[in-house]
Amino acid sequence: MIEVYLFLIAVAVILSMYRFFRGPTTADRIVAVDIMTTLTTGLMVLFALYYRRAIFLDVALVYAVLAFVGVIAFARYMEGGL
Amino acid sequence: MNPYYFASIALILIGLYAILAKRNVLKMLVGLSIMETGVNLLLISVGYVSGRSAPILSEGITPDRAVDPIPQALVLTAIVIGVATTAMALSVVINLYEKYKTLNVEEIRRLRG
Amino acid sequence: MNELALIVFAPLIAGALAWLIDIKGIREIIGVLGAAVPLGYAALLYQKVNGGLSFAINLGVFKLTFALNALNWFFLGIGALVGFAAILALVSTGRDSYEWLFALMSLSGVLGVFLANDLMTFFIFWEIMTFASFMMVLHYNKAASLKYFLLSVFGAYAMLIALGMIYAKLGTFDFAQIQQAMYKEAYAVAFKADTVFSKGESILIYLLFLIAFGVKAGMFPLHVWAPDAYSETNQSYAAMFSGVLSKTGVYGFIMLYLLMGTRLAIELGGFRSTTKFGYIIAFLGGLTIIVGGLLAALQEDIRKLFAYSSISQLGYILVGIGVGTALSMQAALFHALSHALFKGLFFLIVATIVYRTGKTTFADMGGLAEKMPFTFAMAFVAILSLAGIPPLVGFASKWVLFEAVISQNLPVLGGMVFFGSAIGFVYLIRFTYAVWFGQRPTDLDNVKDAPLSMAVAMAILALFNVILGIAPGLVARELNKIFGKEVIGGNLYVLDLGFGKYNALAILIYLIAGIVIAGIIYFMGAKARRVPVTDTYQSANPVTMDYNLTIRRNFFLPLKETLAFWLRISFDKLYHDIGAWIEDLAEVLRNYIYNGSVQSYAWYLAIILLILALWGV
Amino acid sequence: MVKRIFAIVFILIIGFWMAKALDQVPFGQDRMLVGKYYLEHVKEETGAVNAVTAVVVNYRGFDTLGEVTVLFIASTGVAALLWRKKRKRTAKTEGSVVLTTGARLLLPFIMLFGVYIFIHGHLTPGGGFPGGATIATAFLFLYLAFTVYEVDHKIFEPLEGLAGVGYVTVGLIGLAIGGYFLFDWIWQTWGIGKENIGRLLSAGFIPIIYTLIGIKVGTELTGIVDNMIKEPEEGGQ
Amino acid sequence: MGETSKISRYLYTVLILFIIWLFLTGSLDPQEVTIGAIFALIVGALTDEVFTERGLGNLNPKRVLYFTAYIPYFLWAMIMANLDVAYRVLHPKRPINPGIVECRTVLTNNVGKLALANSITLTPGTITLDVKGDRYFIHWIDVKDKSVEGASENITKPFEKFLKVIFE
Amino acid sequence: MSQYASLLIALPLFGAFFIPILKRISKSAVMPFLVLVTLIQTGIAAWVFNEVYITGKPIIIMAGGFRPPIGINLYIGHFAALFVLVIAVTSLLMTIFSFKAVSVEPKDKYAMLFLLLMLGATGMISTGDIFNLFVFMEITAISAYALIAYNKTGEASEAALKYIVLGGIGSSFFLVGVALIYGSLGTLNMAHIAQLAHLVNPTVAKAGLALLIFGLAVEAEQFPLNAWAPDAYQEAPHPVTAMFSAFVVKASLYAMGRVIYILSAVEGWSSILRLLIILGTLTVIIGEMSALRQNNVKRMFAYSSIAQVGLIAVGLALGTESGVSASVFHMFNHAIVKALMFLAVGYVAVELGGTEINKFEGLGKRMPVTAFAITVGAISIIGIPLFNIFWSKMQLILAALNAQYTWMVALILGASLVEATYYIRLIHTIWFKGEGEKVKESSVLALVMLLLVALIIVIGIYPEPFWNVMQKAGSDIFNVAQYIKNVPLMGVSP
Amino acid sequence: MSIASIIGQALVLFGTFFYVLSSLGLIRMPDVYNRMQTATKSATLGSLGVIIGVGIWAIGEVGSYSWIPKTLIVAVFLLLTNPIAAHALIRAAYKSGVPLWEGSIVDRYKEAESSLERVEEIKEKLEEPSRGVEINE
Ligand code: NA
Ligand code: NA
Repeated sequence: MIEVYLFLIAVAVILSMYRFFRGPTTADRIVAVDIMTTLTTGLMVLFALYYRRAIFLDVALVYAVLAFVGVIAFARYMEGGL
Repeated sequence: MNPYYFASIALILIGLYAILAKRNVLKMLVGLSIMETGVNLLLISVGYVSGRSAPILSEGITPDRAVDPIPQALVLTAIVIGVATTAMALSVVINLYEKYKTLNVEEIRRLRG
Repeated sequence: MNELALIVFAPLIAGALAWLIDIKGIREIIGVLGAAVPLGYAALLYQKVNGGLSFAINLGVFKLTFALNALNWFFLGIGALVGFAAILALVSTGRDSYEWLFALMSLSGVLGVFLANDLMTFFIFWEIMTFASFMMVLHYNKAASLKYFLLSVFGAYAMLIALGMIYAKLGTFDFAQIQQAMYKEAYAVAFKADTVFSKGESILIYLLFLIAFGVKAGMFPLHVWAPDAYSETNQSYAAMFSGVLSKTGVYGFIMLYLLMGTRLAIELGGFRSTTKFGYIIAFLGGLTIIVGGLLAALQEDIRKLFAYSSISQLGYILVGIGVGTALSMQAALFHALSHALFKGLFFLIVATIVYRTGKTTFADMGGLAEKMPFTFAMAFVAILSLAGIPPLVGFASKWVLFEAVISQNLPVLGGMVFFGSAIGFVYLIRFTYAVWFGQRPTDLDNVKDAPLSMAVAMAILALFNVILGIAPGLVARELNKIFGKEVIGGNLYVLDLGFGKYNALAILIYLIAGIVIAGIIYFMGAKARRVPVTDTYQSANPVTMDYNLTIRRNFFLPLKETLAFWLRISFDKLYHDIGAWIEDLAEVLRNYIYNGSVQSYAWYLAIILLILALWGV
Repeated sequence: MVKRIFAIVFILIIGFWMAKALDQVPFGQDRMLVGKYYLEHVKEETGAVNAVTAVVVNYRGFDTLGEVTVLFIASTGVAALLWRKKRKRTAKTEGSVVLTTGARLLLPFIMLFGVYIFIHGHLTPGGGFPGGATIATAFLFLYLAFTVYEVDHKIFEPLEGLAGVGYVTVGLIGLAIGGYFLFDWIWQTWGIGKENIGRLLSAGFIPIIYTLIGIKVGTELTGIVDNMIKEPEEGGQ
Repeated sequence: MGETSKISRYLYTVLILFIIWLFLTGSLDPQEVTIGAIFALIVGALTDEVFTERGLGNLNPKRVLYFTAYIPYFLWAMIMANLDVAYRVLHPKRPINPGIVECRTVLTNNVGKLALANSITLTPGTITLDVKGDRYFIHWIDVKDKSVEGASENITKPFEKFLKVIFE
Repeated sequence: MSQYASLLIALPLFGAFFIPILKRISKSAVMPFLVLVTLIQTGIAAWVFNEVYITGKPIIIMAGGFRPPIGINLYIGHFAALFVLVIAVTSLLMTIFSFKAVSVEPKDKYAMLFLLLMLGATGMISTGDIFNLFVFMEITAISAYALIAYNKTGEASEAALKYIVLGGIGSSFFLVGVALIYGSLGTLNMAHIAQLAHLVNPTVAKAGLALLIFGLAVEAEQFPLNAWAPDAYQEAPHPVTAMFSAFVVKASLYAMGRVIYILSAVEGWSSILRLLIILGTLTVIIGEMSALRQNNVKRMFAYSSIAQVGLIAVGLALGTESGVSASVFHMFNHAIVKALMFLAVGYVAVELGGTEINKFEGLGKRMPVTAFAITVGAISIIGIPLFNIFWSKMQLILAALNAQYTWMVALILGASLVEATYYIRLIHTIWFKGEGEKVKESSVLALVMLLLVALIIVIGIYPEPFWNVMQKAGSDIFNVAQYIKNVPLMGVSP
Repeated sequence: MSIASIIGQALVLFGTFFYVLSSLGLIRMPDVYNRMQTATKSATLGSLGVIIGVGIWAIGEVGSYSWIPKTLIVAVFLLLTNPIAAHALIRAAYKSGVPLWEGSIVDRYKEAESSLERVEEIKEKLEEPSRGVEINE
């Protein structure tokens, strides 16, 4: 059953990728990235369950932290705040 | 061709293409990073053993159910080295831009001959 | 200490001492002593020539080995004698301790080359000699020294390759062992057995040695450094430079014959009555005679004249070596001796003239016979000897050489040698008249004759010119000793080649008359110089120097014009052009390759990857 | 255009070549040799559960020391290259109160995450480098939110050095006690934590080294960010 | 709030960090707890000044109570918001009526403002675009009232009653 | 006791990490500290050298006490022992030079990078693990990037950028090579790889070896992968340039040699050698030609250095023990000479403000000791007997002939002829052109230069003991069977 | 199948739905502001569902309660950071000049910004009369 959820989330990631490539503005792309990272975090957590390894949750956590700060960096760069 | 190998070779080649074809120095450096990523993926792929899990021997994972830990250790190192290279490259480019006021690789050629 | 070591190192040590002490007077004494030691020992060792005298210094990687035999004693004698004379003359003309150091160092180098018993020692002393002589030229003229240096390096490297090839195959530098191995090789070639050196390799070694020795001997077309280097240095030193240093090249060719002559002869086959490889040397020697002779005739500077003359004379020796018969070899050795004697003498004469007048061009000279009678007398001997007029040593050697070439039925070479003699007369006449006779420029009125040291030096060489001219049998005896058989027969005064005879004593008697005639010429010349140059009138106008077409100035203008086309083909210029062209090419290439764009450089990497890929796929 | 076509042709050929070679290294096969040894002996020899960590810190300690060095070089190099007499941040707009407050609230949490990651390196997929990077992220967040924020170089640089010196010293203690540089004297000589495998206080000096690396990486990455984000003031060349 | 003692702030920070540590490790192993306490003390010392202004004052029972009550309220709002999103996204006509409006808040505390902004962002049809003093600029997907008062009534008011207690 | 040789790695690291702390205490103590560290390093290196050459056995440092191939080992054999010493001594001399030559701030960072450059090269020549080699290579390269750009001029940044891009490509493909070899054998230890080399799939081996050599050749400045080098040499601070030429490139060359010979059992090996010979030959030719009409003397020396590097590579690729030994000898001699020459040319730049050829007019009168040093160095490089390089060129020639590469002799001598042309031209400019005021030369630097000159001449006159050492060092690289035997591999087998 | 598994799985299903919804919103909405409106909210809620769902599911599936605290941490982290990120992004989008969708009916922010600028201008003029001229240019 988990495979189905994994698949669906993967589909969602791919759909967001459409916005990433399509744009049209930089802001659109970064929003797409932001959403993709959120989805990916969920995907990773789900993978942890799939492999039955709690240690992968740490990976998801670090990923969430780095992705969040990364998005903030993009945002601040875009508004000229750096 | 295995998709992981394919992806890593593709990344390496895309990176190489960027270095060969892009005029902007920053894009060339991005190419370099992409290349490094490809290499890292390749290393990891080489160490993968089908049907096995991360080489962390907890939660019921025994040695015969774990993948090769060496490439993962290597990649850790390689990533850090890549980061370091990128950091150096960027600060070099900052200085370069300050002096030359350009990032066009064709204009960064005062040293020649 | 071993005599050989003393011979080789005495000049070097003396030079170093002279340089260190650097007190005028003392350094000259030390220097002359240093040059006297080899001469003295060379004389002493005459008895021990075949006594197997040898000496070795262990330098770690290589051993320096020396040994004495009849052949190198002969060259040792030439070197020590002319070297001593040149050093003696240096007492007057030497400018500073620098010159003492390097002149003596080069003498050490020469003697080391002659006495070396293995290729490595040979090479090392060859380089010491080259370096020292380079420093001597550098002291006077940088451009000349640069040209000399580059060609020397070229030659040295050629030798080095040959050395390396031999060592790599045979594992030894020892002459005797190499000779033995090469004999075996020759047999192997003859019997179509496996050889250590392939045909190509032996030819390569031959060509490399040809270049190496050819440069030093001033062989056409590698001669371009010589005229400048011989003329642009201390003229006393030039006596040794031209008289002795060039002989190391000759010695080298002889060594080449000894080491691998048989091998090359069998491998390459013959040409007419000689060997192919020998004929190449001889032919190049012949060209050297002609080119050197012609250019000598066209010079306006006495130093240059003798420099070219020297080149021309070396050509004779090469012809002799190249023809390759025992007789022609002996002739070559003989002429090597005579050339050292008379050309050494000539350069000392030039040194004296330059030293006393401070001038070097014909245009500035004339009528010196009266002011410098002793020097003129010496010049007289030298001129006769070079021109090949009996009974001086120059005649004896040239005569043997003529006979040797002609007897081998080699018409082209014969023609070249003959032409060389003719052109020799031409430039000698010029020297004789332009310097010694004719009108003397007024500023030379107070010129003094040679200083003592130079006079002694000249006298020594002149004496040998005369003695060995009258008694050529002395030399013939030594040469026969080298070859271990009687090639040139006769007695002390008579040379008997079997198909021709030369009696020096008889000729001497005929020539008493000749000397009388010379005396008359001298007095005539002395008379003629009473009128100052500017007192000549033409159409009632004083003749300016520009129009004064005398023997002293552009005397051979018609000849020059005839040869205009050929003179334009200057090898000197050719090398220069090639050099410039290479440099231009290099610059273009460099700017093209290192074009500054990092992207291009990345492409280079990609290209290499592509090559690897194509090679791997 | 020609350049691009050439580039594509080139990389295709090169790619084909690499693919052909990789074809002989079939994916997913167990080809472990040394790796197998590690998996089988990692617990008894190093006390670590995470074999990668054991490889990184123990078996291939030289690599890791080198890796630390590389990052140190980068941080030093960036500081050297961007060094000017006077440098200042030139950011124009500060983040809104949402961002600034968010940064203040999250700072301790993210730091604690970092600590958690490096201290558990021998148990979970983590270690000094990701831990340090997470800590640096906390500081990066401050840089992103506040226009005036900058780290105290007086503390950061010596701390960075101190952590490095500490690492080398730990290695040298191994040399003194166990006879080998980077010898895990805590595990192999003292045998501390042998009964604890799989719990926090085990795996010999791995937690110590990872703590040092975490501090070092955190300070270094922060330093790199700090250097990159500042620009020279007028006349401050 | 400057009068809040340093110790209070420190202890509060350490406490929160320690709790988070427990959650992170998900274990009550004494080793984990000990090390967690140590690092909570260290990290707390480094960060307490930026982390909190009020220190232990935050643990006032009333505030905790309101905070606890706020959670289900907020979650509910969030689910509603998402259903609203689902309606707008999945509706073939894409029914939207967007614009940027301005609201005022009575909150003065920064953390309160953050909580308000986040709440707004996660609830129906609104995202906080910027906060300037007490003025919130909000992108509203379906603008119902352009006036400041009207918008405030719609957007900020519902949360303020909780947040005011929790953070003021 | 021999494990204390690991101080060769630990000390520079400790020193570099300690500098930020030291800087807080006293900023002016940083440069003297640098001298101190390199001095101690020299002492350790001397001890190691002595130990290895007296016992005749390599020192195997086992990090963490794990036996290879389980742990990474450092292999300080005859080659490494020798070059560790060369590196330490050169670094020591260059620290002294740095006092004079480095004026740009921040000097504490310079000192750190300096130590780490030294460390990187030391690691490269002593490691016994192919991935660890990559790590040390990157340590060397990245500190080199920083040092090249250290002067913060546009040109310096440009030079560094070029090196970064090319070095980055090189190291990426090197890693691909590592991945291939590892994927095929499952081990990274060099001795273990050598032991198992015959088991590698030929296709993989060919590509892997090619990629490894490709990556290393970028660092080892083989044409046309060396395009970064002239710029980098020109723009780096002078002591750093000297270090590049003296040992950084040598470390890469060594690595290339080591990798080649440990994989000598794989298929396609000889064609890689042939390729390397071609590259090396081109390196020599292009290097010499580029130096020929070069107006910037430092750049001229750089090209000259590249050409020598080409010769060394050719020697390594001959595939014979004598070739490798000759190469090592040439590395050693060239290290001494180029350290001297870059020191001298750098000193000229410091005193006279540039390295364009016109600055050298009248140098013989202005800075006689420096001029003398340059002259001796030039004469040595040309290959005049009684100077050190003569002997190594000689050995290279002999080796080439032994290996049936007769034409290579012409290459070496032709190169020497070109060298003679441009160096004599330089000497001419120095001694016979122009005039100028006399500059007071630093007595310490004069001493350093004369020391190196003396070394050049001592080797030139008495090469035997040095040649003996070089033969041992060369054999260390060439003799793989012995290498495998020397490394105490534990029984991990497929 | 245990109760925990059922609840967990239901939550995951719930989350997955909103995940897909957020990606659809990202595609369908007309401008970046509206995309953010829809995508952020559902992605956050989706995360809560999926991640906490996994925590609960694991009780049944793996038999371990230790998943719960960790998943909670991840979920809370996302709950806290996603709106901050969205806020930073929308502000950045606006400030970098991404226009509102043409169907937008009001822009208070623009009005406020321009009036704010005017205020600042006047303030500076008053403080530094000499520099006021420059500003006018
Ligand atoms: Na996110
Ligand atoms: Na988010």
